Amino acid sequence: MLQTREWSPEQIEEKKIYQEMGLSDQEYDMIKNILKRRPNFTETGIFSVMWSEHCSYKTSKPLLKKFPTKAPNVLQGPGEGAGVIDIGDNQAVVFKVESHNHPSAVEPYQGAATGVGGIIRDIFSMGARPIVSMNSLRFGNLNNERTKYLFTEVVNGIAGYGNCVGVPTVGGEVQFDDSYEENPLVNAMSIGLIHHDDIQKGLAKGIGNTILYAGPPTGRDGIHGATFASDDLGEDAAKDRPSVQVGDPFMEKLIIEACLEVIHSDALVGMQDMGAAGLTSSASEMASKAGTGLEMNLDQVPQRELNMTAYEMMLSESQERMLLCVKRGREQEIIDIFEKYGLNAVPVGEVIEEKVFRIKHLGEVVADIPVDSLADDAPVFHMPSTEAKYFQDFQKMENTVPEVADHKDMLKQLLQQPTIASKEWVYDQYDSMVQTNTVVAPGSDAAVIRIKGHDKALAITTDCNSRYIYLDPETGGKIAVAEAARNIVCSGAKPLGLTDGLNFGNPSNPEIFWQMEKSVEGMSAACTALETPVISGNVSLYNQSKGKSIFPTPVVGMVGLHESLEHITPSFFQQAGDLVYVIGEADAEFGGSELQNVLQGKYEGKAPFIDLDVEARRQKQLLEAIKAGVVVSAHDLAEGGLGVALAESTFGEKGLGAKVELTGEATVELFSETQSRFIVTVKPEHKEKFESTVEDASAIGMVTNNQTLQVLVNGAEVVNENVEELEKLWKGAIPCLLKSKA
Amino acid sequence: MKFAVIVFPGSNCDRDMYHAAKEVLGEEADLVWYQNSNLEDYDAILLPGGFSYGDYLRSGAVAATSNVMNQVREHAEKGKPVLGVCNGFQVLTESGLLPGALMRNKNLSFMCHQEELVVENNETMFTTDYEKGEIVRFPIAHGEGNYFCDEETLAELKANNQIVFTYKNNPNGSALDIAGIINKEGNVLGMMPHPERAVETLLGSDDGVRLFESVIKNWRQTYVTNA
Amino acid sequence: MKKVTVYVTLKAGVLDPQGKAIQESLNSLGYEEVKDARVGKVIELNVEDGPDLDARIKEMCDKLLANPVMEDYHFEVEEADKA
Amino acid sequence: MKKVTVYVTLKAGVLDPQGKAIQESLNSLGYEEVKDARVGKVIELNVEDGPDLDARIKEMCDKLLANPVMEDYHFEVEEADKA
Ligand SMILES: Nc1ncnc2c1ncn2[C@@H]1O[C@H](COP(=O)(O)OP(=O)(O)O)[C@@H](O)[C@H]1O
Ligand SMILES: [Mg+2]
Repeated sequence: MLQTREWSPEQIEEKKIYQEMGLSDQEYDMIKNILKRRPNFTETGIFSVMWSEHCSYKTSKPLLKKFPTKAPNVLQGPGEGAGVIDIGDNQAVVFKVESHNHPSAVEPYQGAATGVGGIIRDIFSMGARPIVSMNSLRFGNLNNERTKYLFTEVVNGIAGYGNCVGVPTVGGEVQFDDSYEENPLVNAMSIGLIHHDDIQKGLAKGIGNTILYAGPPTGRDGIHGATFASDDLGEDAAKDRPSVQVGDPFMEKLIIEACLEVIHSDALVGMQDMGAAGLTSSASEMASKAGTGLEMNLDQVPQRELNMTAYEMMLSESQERMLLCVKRGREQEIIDIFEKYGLNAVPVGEVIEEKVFRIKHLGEVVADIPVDSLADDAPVFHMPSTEAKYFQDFQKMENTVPEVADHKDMLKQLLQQPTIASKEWVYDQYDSMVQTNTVVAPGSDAAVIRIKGHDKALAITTDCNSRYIYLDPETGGKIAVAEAARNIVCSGAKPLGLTDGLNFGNPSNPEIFWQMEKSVEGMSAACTALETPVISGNVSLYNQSKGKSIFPTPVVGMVGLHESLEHITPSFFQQAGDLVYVIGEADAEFGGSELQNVLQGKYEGKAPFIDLDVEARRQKQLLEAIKAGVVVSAHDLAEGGLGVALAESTFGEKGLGAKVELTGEATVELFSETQSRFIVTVKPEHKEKFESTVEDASAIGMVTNNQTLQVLVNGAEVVNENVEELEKLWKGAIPCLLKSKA
Repeated sequence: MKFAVIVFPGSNCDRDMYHAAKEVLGEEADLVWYQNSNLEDYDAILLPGGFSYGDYLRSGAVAATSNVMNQVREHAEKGKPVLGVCNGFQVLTESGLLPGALMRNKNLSFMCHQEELVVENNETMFTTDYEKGEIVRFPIAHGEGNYFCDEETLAELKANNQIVFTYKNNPNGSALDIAGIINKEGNVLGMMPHPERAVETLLGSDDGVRLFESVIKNWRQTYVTNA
Repeated sequence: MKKVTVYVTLKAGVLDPQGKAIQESLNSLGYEEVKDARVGKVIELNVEDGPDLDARIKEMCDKLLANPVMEDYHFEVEEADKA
Repeated sequence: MKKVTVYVTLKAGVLDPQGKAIQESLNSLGYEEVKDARVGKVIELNVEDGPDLDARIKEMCDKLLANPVMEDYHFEVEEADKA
């Protein structure tokens, strides 16, 4: 257990106290070199959090450089609180994803809640009004009692916080696999809307300017949360418990409104939220980015608890706090705005020329550190990478067709797999409509949000099939980006760019680092092919428990633009008589498929193949057809293949069905997870126009009004099921699993 | 007609209400911060949804004690329209302007989706544009919408025709499927479903438009035509 | 300084879905002996002593801390130090 | 039958936004004497008596009624009739 007693600089070295804070011997020596003396207790703490993976990206930085980050419409790439992309009319979208995995494993409600709060702060600290929240979740098998608890509480936490702050949660994804049993993933994404002129940066510029602390007082919350997030989640995670931070969404709502008022004052120079590593990271980063230094007096910092030490104040992760740089002499204007909302804002320091981070407390200098050594100049490590042994074995396996006795029974079984089943139980708990912009609510491929006052809308999705990435990180990485773009395109929007949440195991394991490297390479290739730059992201490592790593899970959060509201396209069938097309053909590809999971209870073999040129071409042609007004509905094929996608397309309140005739091998046709495929419906009168626009489309049947899904393969009927029955199984699966007792 | 949308700390449907009144209905509207406000110039008061004071203690409880509610009470006593939606309804019951209380949903979860409502009383100033018995679709989004009151009050609500909207498929356990009630005088309406979220077909329903139009028409008839 | 503990409970007859959920969970965890559960709030206040303390606390409860439509309350006052 | 009253309160140092809102609201209603408020839960159980009653209640608290990460608890047992 971490000692909060203050060791002397000598003791810190002798007893290697720095190791308990997460610093290696090598890093400690680097610190001594930088300071030209031994660091004291507070300084050691400051270095330990700033040099944690969470803040410094010390092992992932070399990989992040591989992402394409530039495009003419990118106004702000990685490096600020969030990335910014132009959407015309002097408007832009601001977005980023952030993980809160380890806090959620320990206290799922507060972990998830504060994850949502944290990422929303990143968005409004850029000056943008948060307009949408999304999330990407991973849990173990839903038969497990602990998993049920984690799942229920994480969803509660997201709802509890998100609903209260008044930002609609319009979508996300949930996947269930054993590898996440003790280490759930909770990635939250926030999207904001901004006018170009309002874009703020987290800069502490202008020598003599004042640093203001705004928000609730500092308590001993989450101390060492940042290094905690960069450590193995050991058996004894429980002892870290008292460090759990508690979120106050009501406070956040007030801070949002106050900050969005503050950005219109020209007394404001820069603003940043206090996220991981609290006051330490926000203050040192604001100075480092601006090329200045910063001096703070902790006696001025509002404190919730008695006798807090400098170490505690610098490392506290109390939530809902902001740091502002304000023109000297004009502090009161800003303070008044916060006061209107009943919030405290107090001067705690000033910008100095000397590029140091100097902290005073009770009349003494308690930290004096060259500021760049905490931020830009933090050490970077190039980790060894080795192709995973399991991957070599999987690559030697042949693609075979599994034995399926009864296709209609298998379809029913697949529809009830929690990863495929309806997530209504989850999203019904989220206020998905507040702000009255939600055109397509959760439950479709991508959510769609209109922009008031303009003939345009945004499409948003999060995706990542980590099973493929586990089997083949490079191919899986390509698929993750491609799948996100497919969802955007199906909704009728053009993909603009993405944010990534890289969730992996322990990077000092060369096979894990190889997974990271390959998946980033795969993602980068897909970003280039699909013209979707990476504008922000987050890295979460050491996701493992009992020595077993999670599936590599680089979550993709993508945003697209509908150039007209007319382009918004539903994912469900709309009308009887419409022609059903499938774009792309199926091959026998079952590695990492849901069918493999059902039949074998494990994932092995090759991931589905993906050709990025084919992917790009099909997406482009489909979007062209949508814009030409000849597509009624579009849905991408994902887990469970064509069979599941067809069933899903018939669901909804319209009382429709479909009759489809396929040729080939029934199991392959119905359940293979071959990539780059779509189901599209088209009015008969648009048949020719559609077929001439989309090269790889084949007509497979028709939408009917008999509430029956009928599938023939080579003339023989393999499925003939009542749609309502199927929908009931699909909708009931998760509530049923949650109710059942182990 | 001039609407005041009261903004409490933590209100979050205030802009939606404003958008409905101002941009969709084309009437005058202001967002009025709960402090130092003067409601005298307004014709109707809208109490929006959200989580005033974080819904801490009980939803609506803290907002109900704020000074602006005294002005709302005075406004109501003059017979002018007051509409409380979701958290606004909770504020109205907590402040005693409407009877009963809103408890946690029966299944203990927040829920957000479209619900079908039955218009039980189309003779209020908020509902004259609807047919009696008509089914309308409004979104709900609440964790505490389970209407409760004692038997006596319930009997009174029925006797006075104060139940304005009921749920067709009661989602939250409300007594008598109640989704919205009005005061005896007929000018203070509280409802859990969100009419302001149902004013554009693009977003799924425009059944809420007629609620606002009813108020506007009835107000014009009383104060403009007769003036 | 006084420590005031206010107990706010649902009136008899008012349904308590949360209590019921707790009872069911306990039963299903094997605690079959639990026949009923009701959930209430306990609000601990630190209050500066003064005249009419009890009367003022009662006012606070009536005005804010409890909702008479569905809740009952009672409170205890003790020396803060004793806590 | 026993009546068991379980008191669940937030651990010292854990932020209590609800308590803070209550304190501020009481202050602004004129009850300036209220210096602090913290909110907890009280759970009343009707439990059939049996051996190890205390130990079983403790188990229930650890497993379900209190969240050991953030909350402390204590409980009292009395005859149900006395209640
Ligand atoms: N995987 C990634 N891909 C691209 N950019 C990233 C990635 N991870 C982090 N970044 C960028 O690095 C910067 C710092 O991120 P981070 O430290 O997570 O922000 P914060 O301080 O707000 O938590 C951000 O601009 C973020 O977008
Ligand atoms: Mg940030």
